[in-house]
Amino acid sequence: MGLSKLNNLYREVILDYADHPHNKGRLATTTNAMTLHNPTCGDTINLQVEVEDNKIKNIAYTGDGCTISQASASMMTDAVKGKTIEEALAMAKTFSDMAIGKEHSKADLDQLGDARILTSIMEFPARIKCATLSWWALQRALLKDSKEEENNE
Amino acid sequence: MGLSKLNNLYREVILDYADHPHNKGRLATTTNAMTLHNPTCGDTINLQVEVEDNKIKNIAYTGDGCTISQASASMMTDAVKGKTIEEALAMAKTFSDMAIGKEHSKADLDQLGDARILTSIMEFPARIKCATLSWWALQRALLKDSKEEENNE
Amino acid sequence: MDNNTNNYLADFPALNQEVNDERLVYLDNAATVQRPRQVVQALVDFYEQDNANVHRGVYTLAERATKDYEEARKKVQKFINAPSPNEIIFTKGCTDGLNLVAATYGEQNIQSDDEIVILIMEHHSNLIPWQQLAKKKGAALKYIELTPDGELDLADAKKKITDKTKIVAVTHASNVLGTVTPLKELATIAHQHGAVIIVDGAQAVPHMHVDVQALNVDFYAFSGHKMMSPMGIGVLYGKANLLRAMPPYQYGGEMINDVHRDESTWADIPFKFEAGTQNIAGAVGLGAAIDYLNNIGMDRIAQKERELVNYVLPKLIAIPDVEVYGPQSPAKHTGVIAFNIKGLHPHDVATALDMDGVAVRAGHHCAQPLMEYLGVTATARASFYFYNTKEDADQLINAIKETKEFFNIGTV
Amino acid sequence: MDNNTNNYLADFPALNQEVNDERLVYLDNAATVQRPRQVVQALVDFYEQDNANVHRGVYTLAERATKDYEEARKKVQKFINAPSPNEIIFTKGCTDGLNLVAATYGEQNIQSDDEIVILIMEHHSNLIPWQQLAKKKGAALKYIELTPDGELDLADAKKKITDKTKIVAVTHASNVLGTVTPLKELATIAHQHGAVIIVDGAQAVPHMHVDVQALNVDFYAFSGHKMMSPMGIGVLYGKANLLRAMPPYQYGGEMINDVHRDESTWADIPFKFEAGTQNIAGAVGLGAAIDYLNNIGMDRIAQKERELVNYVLPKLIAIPDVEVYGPQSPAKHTGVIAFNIKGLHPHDVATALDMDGVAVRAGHHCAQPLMEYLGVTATARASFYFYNTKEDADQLINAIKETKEFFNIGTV
Ligand SMILES: Cc1ncc(COP(=O)(O)O)c(C=O)c1O
Ligand SMILES: Cc1ncc(COP(=O)(O)O)c(C=O)c1O
Repeated sequence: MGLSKLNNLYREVILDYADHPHNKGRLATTTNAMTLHNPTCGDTINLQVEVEDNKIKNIAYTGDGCTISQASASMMTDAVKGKTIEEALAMAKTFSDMAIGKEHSKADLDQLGDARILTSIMEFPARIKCATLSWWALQRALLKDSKEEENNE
Repeated sequence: MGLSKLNNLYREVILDYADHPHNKGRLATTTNAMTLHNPTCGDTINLQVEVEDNKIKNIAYTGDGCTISQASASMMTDAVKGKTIEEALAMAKTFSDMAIGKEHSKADLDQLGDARILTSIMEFPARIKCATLSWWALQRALLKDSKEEENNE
Repeated sequence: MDNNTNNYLADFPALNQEVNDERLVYLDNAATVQRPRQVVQALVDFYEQDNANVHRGVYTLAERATKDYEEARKKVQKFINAPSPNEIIFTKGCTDGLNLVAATYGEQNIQSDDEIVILIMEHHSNLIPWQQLAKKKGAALKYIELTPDGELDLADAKKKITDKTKIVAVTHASNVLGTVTPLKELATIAHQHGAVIIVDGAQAVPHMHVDVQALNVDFYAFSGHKMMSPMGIGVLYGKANLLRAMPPYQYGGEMINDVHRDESTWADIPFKFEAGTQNIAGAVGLGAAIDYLNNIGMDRIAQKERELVNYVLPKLIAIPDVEVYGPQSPAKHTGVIAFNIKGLHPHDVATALDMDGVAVRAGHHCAQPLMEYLGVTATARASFYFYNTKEDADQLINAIKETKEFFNIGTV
Repeated sequence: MDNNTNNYLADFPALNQEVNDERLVYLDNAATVQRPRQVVQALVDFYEQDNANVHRGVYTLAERATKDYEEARKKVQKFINAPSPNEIIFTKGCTDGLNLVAATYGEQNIQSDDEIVILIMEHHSNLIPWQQLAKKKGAALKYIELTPDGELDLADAKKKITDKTKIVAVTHASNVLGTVTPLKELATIAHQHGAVIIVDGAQAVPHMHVDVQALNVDFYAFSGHKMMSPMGIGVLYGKANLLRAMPPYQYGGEMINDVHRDESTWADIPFKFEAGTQNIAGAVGLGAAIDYLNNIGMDRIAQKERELVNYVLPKLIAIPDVEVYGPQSPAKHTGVIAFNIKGLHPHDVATALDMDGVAVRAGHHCAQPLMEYLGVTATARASFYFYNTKEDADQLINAIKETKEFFNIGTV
């Protein structure tokens, strides 16, 4: 089949997000943070969140990784900015559920914004972790599950 | 084939040696001794030798084991009594070589006396250790290879 | 119910052969069992189609192998009803799993003057690790003894397990006496005293329905090769909170989170305990074995074995000069039957039975302290699996009678 | 010499398949290789004919299984020219073998202020065990660095190995850089300072003639699955006098001489280190893999791989923006080739190559300290075995070119 199937994964918007990342950098004020690491490939994401009045006022990330993980972090930060903690957690759950093959309603999906494009990752099981890493980081940052910090499969 | 093949292994003379063991007991004077143990079945042989003027003046064993190991100890002690250390070691080598399938001259075999009957053990590979245990004990007792005491495969 | 028609035999090529010109009757199932075609085929299929290393690979074959491997883990999880697949660690075998717990949990939690309690009937694999740990730490090793009938003495257990006890390590089913340990009771006693209970399930998982949650045990180890999987694969179940608190056992690929020149951090369970390339094909084969067992149903398997024991044990006990160890009542006896013939050494017995096509084991069965306790150096042992038949049992009984005759007369 | 005709391909069913509608080109041989029919058949034959537990059995099947197992040990002995079969210990794999040495020899011989010297290019399996041992004992862990060309720096080795050094642990061939370690020189230096040399041979034994006596190394570990054996089997060679002086690693069946309630004594080598039921079928399969390799001849295999590297490496280096790690000269490079495409993440590269049927690995290759040293977080890696062809190499080169185009243009 050659590389044509790649188009499904690497749509223009994804490549664009990876090339021109949104919200990449560090915040002046941080209330929640999390560093996650994918030991199988060395991808890392450092996520910083500024929560105010139960809302994500600001969010930024630094890190290093493949197109998918960078685009995903870029899209994720866009998608959750301004959301309440509960909304953001619900979105993270939708994304990671989808990544393990669960079905979701159109409404749930729409809520993800551009990030929903990355659900095409389902066709590439080995790359699912790349796409979910930033969502996991968000989840853990917001839940402050510090015991599991630095640990993931 | 049933049990008829057993006749090869358990000839009358062997059963007789096992039922009426020779040289079973303990010596008053011991110059060389060795306890060997077959960990796969729990057979044990305690061998006591009285060497005088480079000759095996007296030899006795105690221990517990199957027909083959008891008969072998019984035959071995008969065969080496009165021999020089060198002669006894040569006989032990002949026996254990044979047990691992090496060919030997008729003269070597004859020297083993009744013990040569036990070379029929070759047809029963799993039982070779039973037959050689007492010969190994003799070898080690005479060589006083105390470092390897209690150890065998 | 007709035990003479065996629907399974056709699946086991190894059982359809002759040895010493006699029909093979394989009765050494406690040592290792035979494999059905379906398990061997699963191996062949894996090697011919999906073979790759797992987890680290991005390409198609590696994805398939990873999926196969993790599905096998889930099959094991369901089979023993563990709460999560993360609590299923693939090992080399039961011995490997028990050594893992001793070297990590034991090393971390046992101090001098602590007590470790085990059974006098333990297999060396669940005995020496604790004996050596106790020795190293200056802890005490205590043995729970047997009732006159050869069963575990619960009254003694209640005396031996105290507040000083940190570990209770017990076999689920004896590989000599054919008894089953009252695990749930022991788990309750252990937990009342703040100890963990570690179970050697090598002789249980292949033969009965095991539910680690219902039993409420903390660790449970078993081997694949005794339940028809390929060799070189086993399982250690552990409660997640305990596993998470333990240090790794081996270091290497796949078990890390991050490695620098002078320090490293570890992956989450189960991977923390799976260093290096695992026996992936072995795990897949274990999954196929579980499928095979589930197809029959563990209750049906237990029932088949029960019927065989009901049939053969009384016949065996009825032979003059035959002594059977452990309970004499078939209802209390698993398919593992250790026995001796008076005046005959078990090695001679096993050689003789082999001439009649009957494969039994002779020796101490890796349970020397139990042998000492029973006052013997060795026994013969016939152990049945569901694929054995009444015909097999008859061939055993006849061969024992012939053996007695041979050694009484000195020839046949 | 015609590398396009590959006489071996027919023996490898897994290589004769398509993935993503393209011919599979399997270039992840450093992770695990494919198995020839002959090895899989040896497994099937064992399970269908001789399957039994070894050593303890008196009956015919157990004798046959024991003979099969011990013959496999002798095949390994001859293959690496060890002085005695007693020096061949069957393990679960290379990682298991290296952990065994660290936990026994290392535990016994390393004291605070001693030094352990390893290479910066070590695989985690030959790095973390020493790192953690050093940490536990208060010993120093020192790394031998690389020359600018990516080879081991012998001058640095001479500086790092001192009279305080007790252990030199080195890989024989790098699983990233494609370099071969000058083992004989290192062994001489180590021995001059009274240290032992422990070798990780995972990437060497499958590809070249290894003679442990000529190299004069003290321990040598490798995995079967990288040399076409079944998974779950590996080998640790050790000099007999060292092995005899070491305590056991795991405790259980088969490794004992005598067990009593409160103490035990151990069997002689190699059994002292083989606790519990071993992967007997795996050992038999390893024997079959050695037969297969010997049939071709290790020199011929090394030569085939050399020709492939001579062909592919210059082509790869010639692609703009492709960076190859380790030596740039094919003569100094094994069939393991790590590379990156500038501006592209290796994970994306591996996914793209997979769409063209080409299986390569992407990641840190269990060598994170080396990645740090090279200043990258990950690389792609293509690794060849003798059954690969020039056609495979061409498909790789084309796929890399296509991948570059795809990511430059953003679509194809
Ligand atoms: C150089 C090197 N050492 C050690 C290992 C570990 O081998 P295994 O995973 O088979 O234990 C590998 C393979 O992954 C390797 O490439
Ligand atoms: C009760 C019991 N525990 C442990 C073991 C050890 O199992 P493995 O040899 O497969 O590690 C066995 C089998 O030999 C056994 O019967």
